[in-house]
Amino acid sequence: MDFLSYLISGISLGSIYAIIALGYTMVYGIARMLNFAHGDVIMVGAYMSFMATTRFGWHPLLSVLFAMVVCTVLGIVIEQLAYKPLRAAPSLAVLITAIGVSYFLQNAALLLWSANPKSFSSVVPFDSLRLFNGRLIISGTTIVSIFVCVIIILALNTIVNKTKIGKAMRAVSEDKDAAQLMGVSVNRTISITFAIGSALAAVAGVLLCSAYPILMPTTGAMPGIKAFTAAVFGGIGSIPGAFLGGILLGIIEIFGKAYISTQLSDAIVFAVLIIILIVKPTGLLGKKVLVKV
Amino acid sequence: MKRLRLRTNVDNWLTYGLVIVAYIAVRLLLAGGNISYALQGQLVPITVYIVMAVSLNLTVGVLGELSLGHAGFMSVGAFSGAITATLLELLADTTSTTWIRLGLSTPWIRLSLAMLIGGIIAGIFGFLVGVPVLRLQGDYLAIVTLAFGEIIKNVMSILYVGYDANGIRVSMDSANALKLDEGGTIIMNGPMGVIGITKLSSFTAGFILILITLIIVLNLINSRAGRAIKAVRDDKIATESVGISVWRYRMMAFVTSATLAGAAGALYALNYSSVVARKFDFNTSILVLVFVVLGGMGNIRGSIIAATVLTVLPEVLRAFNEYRMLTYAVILIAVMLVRNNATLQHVYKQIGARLSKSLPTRKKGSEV
Amino acid sequence: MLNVSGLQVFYGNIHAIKDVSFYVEEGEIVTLIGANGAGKSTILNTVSGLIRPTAGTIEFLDHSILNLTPHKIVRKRLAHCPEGRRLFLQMSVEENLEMGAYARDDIDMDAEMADVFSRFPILEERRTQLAGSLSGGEQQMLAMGRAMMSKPILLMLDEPSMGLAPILVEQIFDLIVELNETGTTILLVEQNAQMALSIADRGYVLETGSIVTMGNCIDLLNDERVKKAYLGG
Amino acid sequence: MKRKFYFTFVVTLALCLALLVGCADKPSKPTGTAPIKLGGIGPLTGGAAVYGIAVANGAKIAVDEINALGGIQFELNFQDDEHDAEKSVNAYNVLKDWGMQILVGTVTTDPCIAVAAESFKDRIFTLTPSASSPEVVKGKDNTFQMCFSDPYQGIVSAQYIQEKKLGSKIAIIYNNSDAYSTGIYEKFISEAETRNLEVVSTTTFTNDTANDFSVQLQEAQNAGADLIFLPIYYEPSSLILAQAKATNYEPKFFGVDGMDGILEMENFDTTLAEGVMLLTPFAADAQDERTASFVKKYKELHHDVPNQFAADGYDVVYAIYEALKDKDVTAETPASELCTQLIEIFTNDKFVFSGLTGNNMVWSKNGEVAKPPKGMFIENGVYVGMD
Repeated sequence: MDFLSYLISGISLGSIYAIIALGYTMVYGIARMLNFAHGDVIMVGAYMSFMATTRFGWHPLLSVLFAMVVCTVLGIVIEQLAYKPLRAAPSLAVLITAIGVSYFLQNAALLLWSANPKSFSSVVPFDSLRLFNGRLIISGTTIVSIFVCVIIILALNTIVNKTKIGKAMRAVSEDKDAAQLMGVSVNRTISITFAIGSALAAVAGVLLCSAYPILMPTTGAMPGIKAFTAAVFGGIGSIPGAFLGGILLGIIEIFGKAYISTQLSDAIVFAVLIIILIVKPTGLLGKKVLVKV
Repeated sequence: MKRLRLRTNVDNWLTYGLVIVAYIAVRLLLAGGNISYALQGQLVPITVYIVMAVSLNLTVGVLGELSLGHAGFMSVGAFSGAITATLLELLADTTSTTWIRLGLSTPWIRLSLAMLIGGIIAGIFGFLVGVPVLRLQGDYLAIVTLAFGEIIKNVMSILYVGYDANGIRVSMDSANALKLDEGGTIIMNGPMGVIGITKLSSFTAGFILILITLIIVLNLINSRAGRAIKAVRDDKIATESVGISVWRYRMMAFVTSATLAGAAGALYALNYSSVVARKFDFNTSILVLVFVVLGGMGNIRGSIIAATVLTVLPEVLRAFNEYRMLTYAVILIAVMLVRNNATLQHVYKQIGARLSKSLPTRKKGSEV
Repeated sequence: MLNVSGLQVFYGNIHAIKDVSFYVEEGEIVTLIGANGAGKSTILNTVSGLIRPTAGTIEFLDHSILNLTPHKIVRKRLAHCPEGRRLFLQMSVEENLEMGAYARDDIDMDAEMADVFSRFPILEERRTQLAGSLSGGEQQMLAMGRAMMSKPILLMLDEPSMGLAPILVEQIFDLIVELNETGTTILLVEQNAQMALSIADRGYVLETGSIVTMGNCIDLLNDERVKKAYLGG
Repeated sequence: MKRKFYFTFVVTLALCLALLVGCADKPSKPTGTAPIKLGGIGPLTGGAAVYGIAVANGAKIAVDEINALGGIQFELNFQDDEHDAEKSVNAYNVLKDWGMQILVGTVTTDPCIAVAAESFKDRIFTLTPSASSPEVVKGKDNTFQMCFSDPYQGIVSAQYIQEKKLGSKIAIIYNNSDAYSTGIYEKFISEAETRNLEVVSTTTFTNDTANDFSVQLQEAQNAGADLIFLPIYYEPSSLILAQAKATNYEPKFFGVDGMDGILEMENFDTTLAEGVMLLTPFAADAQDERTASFVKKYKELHHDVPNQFAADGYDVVYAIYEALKDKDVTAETPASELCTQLIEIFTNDKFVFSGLTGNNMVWSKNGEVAKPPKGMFIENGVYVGMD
């Protein structure tokens, strides 16, 4: 029974990593940039939902929508101001700018909402599911996270494969110049990707804080790095890869704690990552990088 | 070709010159008592960050691989250096051999040994990390360096090292688990790190370390090995046919980079009375990366200047009070935007072209 | 239809295109020939907006397109089939064709695709396969098909014969002529000067970024210098 | 090529240096009665900002109150150290340039160890509000603590649990990347051994894994623990309480002073903390007049309920004030002279200080404070004395 309950904790943690990782992977896949500020957009999303429910007294679901709208706008603004001017710059320059944005968001949050941690109330209205006479408990948030995660994947898959903008995204991701010659606006496509990624970040932020109800300006930082690891783990740029990577990372983290050592749980997670990448250098579901000669 | 080499030489001498002139200037100012405590306190960290930036530039700028775990090597160097220095001090107290005691009670000898050992151990780690890392490419390589950095941080913060009559004891559980004799000393105490370090570092030591770093790095870049490394950076496939030697050169650069970071780490640790694992986290790796990117990848002199300015900058911003780090973030973004703005770059180029008529230009290949 | 004058392009410090002027009239096939690295592709990339020139004017249908981004230029029905085909290898044949019509909201996708398939039946057989799995010849057909999908009034083709077997080259050139006859103006860049000059109306000869000779193709084919440099004797 | 850039860079560098050098000889001339310069250091940004900001705010309130009294005047300059030893030493040097006479700080442990080494060398009296490791004061006659030391808390906790028979099987969850938490844990475990307390499960987490505690709780539950000792801060504690509740695991929880603040977390469901016991020197809802007035002022100024760090900051300033109020000290008194005087006063048996965080505090020669811990438990969302 312990095993099952650890597995569920792992999947619960993993599904949240997965949602964050999906945002990372979307942006990476299309804009080819590591958006290290993604974790902080998550934090902003969580604060928005928090403000909406506690200060304005809104319904939790409405607060999620509000968070998504604010994060989408934030994502587009960040993209326009900080990343778009660097479209032709070396990717490292963009990486550093993203880190600057990350510092900015964290410190702005510190000034806006103070350093005092807030206790987040879960937006999930369901009770826990109790199985085997209550020996196995699956929380409502876990069920919702997994459900949301699956919905997001299906939605992203539909967008990417079936819609016109999705085709444009794939075209931009493969060959920016050729996509432009087809009439695709690269800037617009990347902006839309950021908008989607940021909306996902808002959802991830709300779910993260629903599962682990504490909210501080640094709340998004570590989950951000972990989710980035998850995205690479699954093969960065791949949507199913991000899902798989997120879930596996969560499970490894919990199992590492449970069966090896709570002291070394982070070291274990990262060691597994290294081993996976050595065996499969492009991640679990990553495509072989085409080297252009 | 001859002209090119001449330019490279002039360029390198300019770099050495900059460092030496800066050192002398600071010494003079110090002698005149014209430097604030704030800047005095920053002199050693500045030299440390310069060495960190130059050594990371070897990986990022010259090898062409993004490393997000450079602070990990600094950590290894800092702790092995701090432990070495503490042990040497204990040894100096207990040994009966006069010349050893005299030698070890000389601070600069202990400092040099600590930096040497810190560097060597970090270099060994560099090799161990390099074996898997250099098999990978691009962002995958970057994430593995990040992973190693995190592992090192995690392990260092649960490492306990003690010393008693029976020798050195190590535990990953707790200080109690070291089971030290009466009179034994805990040198490294898990998350508390190494405490009670005798401050050995000095600005001059930092200056000498910078010179050594420059000699190693600039000679490596301009050697045959360096050219091979750069060839790999610019065109992997074409040079892959050259075979195994490329791997050796790349490993050489990576290990050199780790070794220098380790020595810098030792210098850093011995500048404060305590050092903790938490310091050498992802943010520190990123900080050093920012120096490199801002100074220009492959541009050693740029790294030196960027490391200095960006180390001093947050202190200058203290006037902004609670808006300090926000301002820092805005400056960072603004500098990246201005630096990479296409129109402005065009202006730089024109000015550069005008200047280059009168001055020897930088070697083009070393810039990105 | 297309009027380029005084074009100057720099790559860093390299002066790639030096004061190039040319024009294309409606209904023509015009070819730019020259050795590797002469700047032919650079000119096409500049016209389609991928590269920004330092100086010069580019007018299409009497309007300047100099400051337009590539995706806006395509919407003016000026298509560019770039060098090396640049297909979307991770997308299917069908999706590649759909990408060709991306800029056109007003056309009947199925009809256009049927038209392409009628010209290249092999593509219809492979319509769900990834473009990356096609052979070189099939890829070139797909590239042509993709360019046709947008129903351009001016089609710029960059080295359509590169790396193809002679029999396929012939087929591609036949198609170019056919497209031209159905009303598409063609600007063709080729290394295979013989072949290009044989179907084109007029030609320009480029050498290290400058136009050295121009004229109608029959004259060029008989020009001694051209013969010596590009026609193998 | 990038010469323009270099130029900009060098100019910036020169400006920076000029600013820093400038700082050195810029005398700040205060108006009116020259106040004594108190320097303060703590994290105002970054992950530990909550502690530094609280101390700074608390100290500021004390300074304003004291200045309003009209006697000795204080001027407080509080600098950010981002919870980093290097930045902390930088902040210390900035304060030295400013002319600091007494140091209030630093707030967190390992930066304080680094700074105390400097202030010891410079002979600047240092009273830290909250850096609780014995290493902070060890071997430094000029450094004193306002808070309990970690080992003391560990020992007292074990004592309390044993004497009051709070639990028979004890589980411990502590933060092994945190000096404070590890420090308490180590003394607790050895004290528990001598007192024959049965510790059935010991698990850890780090700052990076302070989200999911399912494994730690499950292990404690499997081992049959009826009391979980939490020598950690209140943020992870709040998560542990919530997760235990969700899995219907209801042991007793025993915390230390880091647990204080949990009831004041915005939007916190206080029923989660029902029955939680903790040792803390300060409770924001204490009924005494001084605490009430402090809490009221703090709320007015900062729209938050002060935690123990704020109270520590407040007490530090008042302790310095009490020590100096009858002495002949001015803004001209050199720091080293103040240092000698203050050491003399603080180590004097006659000097007894009562503040928000305890009554009748006295300091030992090594700088540790002795004050009685208050055992509290939470009932209906408020602290109730355990005795």
